[in-house]
This record gives sequence, structure tokens and C-alpha cells, in this order.
Amino acid sequence: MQRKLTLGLATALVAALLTMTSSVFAQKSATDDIAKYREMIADGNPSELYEAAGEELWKKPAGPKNATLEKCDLGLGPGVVKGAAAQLPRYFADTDKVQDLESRLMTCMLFLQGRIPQEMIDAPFQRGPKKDMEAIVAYVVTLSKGDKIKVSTNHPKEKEMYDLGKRAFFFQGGPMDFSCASCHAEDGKRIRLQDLPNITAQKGAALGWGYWPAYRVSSGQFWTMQQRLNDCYRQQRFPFPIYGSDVTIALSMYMAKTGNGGTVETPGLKR
Amino acid sequence: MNQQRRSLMKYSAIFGLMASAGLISVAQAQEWNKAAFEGKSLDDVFKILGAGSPDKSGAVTLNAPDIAENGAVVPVGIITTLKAEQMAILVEKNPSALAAQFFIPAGTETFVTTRIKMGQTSNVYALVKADGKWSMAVKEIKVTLGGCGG
Amino acid sequence: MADPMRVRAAENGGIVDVKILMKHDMEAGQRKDAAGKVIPAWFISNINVKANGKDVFNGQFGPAVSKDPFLNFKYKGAKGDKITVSWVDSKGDKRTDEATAS
Amino acid sequence: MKITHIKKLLTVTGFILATCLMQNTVLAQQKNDPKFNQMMTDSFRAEGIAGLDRIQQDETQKFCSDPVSANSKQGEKMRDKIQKINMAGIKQPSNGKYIGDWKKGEAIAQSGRGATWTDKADVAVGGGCYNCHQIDKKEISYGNIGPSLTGYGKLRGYSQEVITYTWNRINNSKAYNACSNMPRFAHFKLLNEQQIQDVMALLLDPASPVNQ
Repeated sequence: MQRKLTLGLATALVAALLTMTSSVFAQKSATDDIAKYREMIADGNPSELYEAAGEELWKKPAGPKNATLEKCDLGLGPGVVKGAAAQLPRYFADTDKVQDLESRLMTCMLFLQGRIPQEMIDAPFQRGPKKDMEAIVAYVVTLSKGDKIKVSTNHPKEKEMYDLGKRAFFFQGGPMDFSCASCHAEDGKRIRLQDLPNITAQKGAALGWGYWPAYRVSSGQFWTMQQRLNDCYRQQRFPFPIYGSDVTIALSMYMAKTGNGGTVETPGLKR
Repeated sequence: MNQQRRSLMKYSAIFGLMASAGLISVAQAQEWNKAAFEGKSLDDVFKILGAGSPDKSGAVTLNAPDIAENGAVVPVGIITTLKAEQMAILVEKNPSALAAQFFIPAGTETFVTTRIKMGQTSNVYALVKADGKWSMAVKEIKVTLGGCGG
Repeated sequence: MADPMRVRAAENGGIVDVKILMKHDMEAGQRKDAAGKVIPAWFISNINVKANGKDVFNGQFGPAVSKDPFLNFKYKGAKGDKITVSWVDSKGDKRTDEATAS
Repeated sequence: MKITHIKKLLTVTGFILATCLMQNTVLAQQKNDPKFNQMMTDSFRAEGIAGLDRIQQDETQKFCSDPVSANSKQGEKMRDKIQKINMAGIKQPSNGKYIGDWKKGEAIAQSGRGATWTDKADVAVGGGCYNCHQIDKKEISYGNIGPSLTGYGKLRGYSQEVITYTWNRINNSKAYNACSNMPRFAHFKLLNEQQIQDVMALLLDPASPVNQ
């Protein structure tokens, strides 16, 4: 009897609160509340779990050559991981290519461990060899956390990649006419309650580039930049961008270069 | 012989006692409150926990956001000035209301934070048992649809 | 074998703040796989934390606790406390990790 | 006699010149870059319902992929042309009915699903309206890429003019704004006639919560 009363009272109170909030609720407060939510989950980023696994994989002999990745050259010399991700993508003389973190890691796996890149390219995200890649990426990017984004376009191939990336950013296609620019070329825009960084400007590009790779709470997965871009294209209703393909590296180059000077906050924690 | 047997029995009794003392967590692991976690409604869980109809108390705070950007991860915390020995988090509109419960030994602060899943916007309850009496705090957390939705 | 946890414990003013991240899918038993079959529930059910061998925290989770569970609590303790975190899940899998309060 | 000939000649020359100039500006918008084309061809593969034809741009997409040029003074004529092409493809409802069921319309507006490579061909495509628009003000999770549509009918009235404009706009927004961010729902068969009627009702049924 008493319980019913208390519960009834509680329900009435909640109902009253509900009507109040729904009529008063301004968008401003909704976005403020989202900010509070993000703040509350910021401490305790599950990316740490992947990062620990990645460090182990980095130091563990693997592949036909039974070698570790410890001599991998990510651009700052063999074995230098600290700060390397903050300067990627970049041109590598040994492959004569501009590479992002993941395409470069595939090169290291091939050169050092004898692992065939195609196996990595064909694997689905979050499974098999990609699962290892994701952990390794978490480890590598954590060692650039707090650094400044510092990507060069001095080499002609880097400049060319940047130009291609800029063009790809505005390239419309698919049954919804979307390009990256449809959502990411203006300040102050949102999809639903999610802020959309304006990637054509330094501040927005730094926000976009600087917080990925990240742990996504909606999927409970750690996503590399390749997976992030892959899902962007999926939502754009495009065909499937091949893992490590030039369009993904070109877009990365465009974003990273535009965001130069911003802070690397990886691994991030995202919706 | 008899003497020996008696001392052996005594020994094993002590050993058993020691083992059970050492394996307290294992014992508790087996005590997972199946009935409470399988209870569907708030009332079901209140009944199984022996909470009756807990009173709202200003001494219990449910620390949670007003809006969750995603229902898969909703941060919730309980903090209380009461001498809590047990605490629980319940979500009214989840398929099973009880999300988690905690046991607070003496010397541990009456504070806990974790993250829960919510299928939809719902009232969330923080229950605290202190001196054998249950109190609670309630808060509505809105779960929003986010992203492109594809 | 289950993946390792991340355990952080920081002492401040006689209170040790313990933060734990566990690697676990916390499958709620509500999702369906690609073939339309329900993925059975599989989740951490019990968690026990000891400091220098003495219980400082016990928790019971249901399947509504988020994937890769996070837990934060505080107890009266000191720098150097040896913290042992153990969990067991609904299939009986176990994991124990240790950390030292700093 | 001679003068008229010259006049004619001049007019023709002028016309040719103008056409050339126009074409030049159109061409100048974005040079065809074989390297870029090659990159796009090499970088994508077909997956599920998302075939490689999806990166074969139509005239509208090609034009709008260079916003600097598309928004320039020189781009104006081309914008008109693109709008005319898109307008020409719009069909009025076959049964003469513009307003369907606003409740169904709300569900369509809420859903952002469909047409990705993880969707089956028979998955109903959502309108995704709330992604970009405020509509029913009770829904607090809305985007702002497009304008707010709260009170749509109440503010604009329910005249046939408003109804036809709204119908056209949902069917093919590019008929009014060549490079609108809004998908061409009828042109690409994202929504069928009935679904568009339902979304229309959400905006223009006086009983819809949008107009309360």
C-alpha cells in the first residue's frame, strides 16, 4: 500500500518533470548536457585495453620471419614510435609512396615479418589480422598523445597527395549526392546532436584528425582512422574504399595538413 | 590413533576455515543474485532485494548525465552520506531492471561509479542499504538517437 | 584466456581512488547475429577487489553493464597497497590482475 | 543587304563566342584530372548493393563537386541549367494526393537507414530528416544542416502553392538550389510516392505535431 503510494508519487513527480523539461528544453541545454556526458565518460577510456595489447604485439615475434615490429620505421627512424603518428601521413623513400599509419604498418609487417599485406587488406575490421592491427595502432597513436599535428607537404608526392585529398573531400557521388563536404565544410553544424567539425578549416580539421583513432561507445570498438573513413564512405552511400587505398591516404593527408598545429588527442573517446 | 584422528579432524576443520576465509570472493562469486538480476520490474527487484518500498532520500545522490549521447554507455554513480553496506543501480525500462549491485565493506567510501546500457529514455534508481534500511534517489536519463542512423 | 584489465590506484589524503577497466563483451543476450540467431548472454557477474589481501569492494554485474566495464570506488588506504582485482563471468571464465597504489 | 548579312554573321559569331566562353567557364570549373580519376577507380570496390556506378557522377554531382566554381558568378548560368534539369524530372503525385499519414512520415523522418553496403536492397530507406532538420519540437536530437521545419504548415499556410513547392522540394531539392545538401529523394528512388506523401503530412497536415 505504502509502496504503491510512494511509487505513484514518484511517477507523478517524474511526469511533472517530464512535461516541464520537454517544453522548456532548449537545444542549447541539450548540447550542454551532451558535453557533460562526454566529460563523465572521458576518464576511463577503454582504448587503454587495446593499447596494452598492442604494445605486446609490437614486441612479439610474428609472421614467416618470426620477427617483431620493434625496428619498424614510421618516419622518425627504425624503432622510433614516440611522436611518429603525429607526423603521418608522409612520404617514404623505401616504398616511394605517401603512407598513413596503417599502410606503413603493413609495409613494416611485410619487410620485417614477411606478412602479406593482402591478407590484412582483405580481413574484416575487428577480426583476424585487423584485430592485431587495431591494437598496434592504439599503441602507436598513444605515444603521440599531446604532440602537435605536424604533417609536411614539402615532398612533391606529399603535395600531390594533399591536392588529390582536397579534391576527394568535395567529390559527390552515390544516391544521396554526398561528399565529405556535405557535412564537414561549415562551422557550427550538427547531425542530430553530434557536432560536425569543419574540416576545411584548421580548427575543425585538428578536432577531426586529432581525436581519431578512438574508442567508440556506440559500437564498443576501437576504430582506426581507416575504419573511421570506411564508415564515413558507407554512410555517404559510396562503394567500399579499399583498406589503405590512395583515396583514404589522400583524405588523411588533406585532413592532417589542414589540422597542422592542433594537438593529437589520440586515442579519443567518441560516441 | 584416536588422538591422532581427532587432531587430524581438528586440523582439517581449521584448514577448511582458513580456506573459506581465503576464498571469500569465490564464495561470493557463487552468490550472484540470480533472482534479483532476472527480476523484470522495479517492484520485482525491490521485493527480491528485500528493499520493500525505499524512501527517497536527500542523502543519496545519483550522479548521471541528463542526456546520454549513446545508450550503450551511460555513466552512473552513487554517492551517499549514509553508512551504506549495499548499493544498487536499477533502470526502470530495461528488460531486467537491476543493472548492478555493490557491497561496501567498512573502510570503503560510500561511492561508486560504473557504466550501464539503457535501451531507451528511462528513470534510473540508485538504491542504498544502510543500517538495514533502504533509501533511494531517482533521475530520468534521456537516451538520444545520434549520428547518421545508418 | 581473458584479456588483462587496466587497474589504476592513486592515494590522496589517506584515500585510495581505484579505477578499473575490464575487457569483456558483456553480451546482453538481446542481440542477433548475421544469421538472425540470438547471441547468448555472456557477462562478468562478480568482481572482487582486495587491498593487501583484505576485501575492499565486491560487486555483482548484470548484462546491462556496458561492454568493457568501468568501475571506480575509493577506500581508506595507503601508498604501496597491493590491490588485487578478480572477476568471474557467467561462463565461469576468470581473470585476476594486480596493481600497487601510488 | 550586305549590312544585314554582316549583322547576321556578327550575331552568329557572337553566339558562337558566347557559347565558347560559357563552355570555357564550365570547363574551367574543374580540370579533368586523369590522376584523380585513376585514384578513384583504384580505391573503391563494389560491396553489397553499393556498386562502382555510385562514383560515376551525373552532371549535378560533377558541377557541385567544385563548390568554389559552382558558387561563383560564372557558375550562375550552369546553376540555372542544373536546376532546370532537376525540375524537369519531378512528377506530381499520380493519384493527385499530396498529404498522407503524418505518423508514418514521422517514422520516415526519424530513420537514417538504408542504401549502404551493409543494407539489403529491400531495406526501406529512411528520410533521415532529423539528421539535418528540427521538425517535431518534442524530438530534441536534431541536426542543423538544413533549416528548422518546426511549425512548417502553421507558418506558411496550407495553400496549393505551398503544397506543390514542398512536394517538389522533397522530390528533388536541386530543382531550387543546384547544390543543395539535401538528397534527391524521388530522383534516386530513395522514397516512393507514398512515403513522400507521408513526409508531406508530417509538415503540412494541420493535425501533425509539427503544426501544434
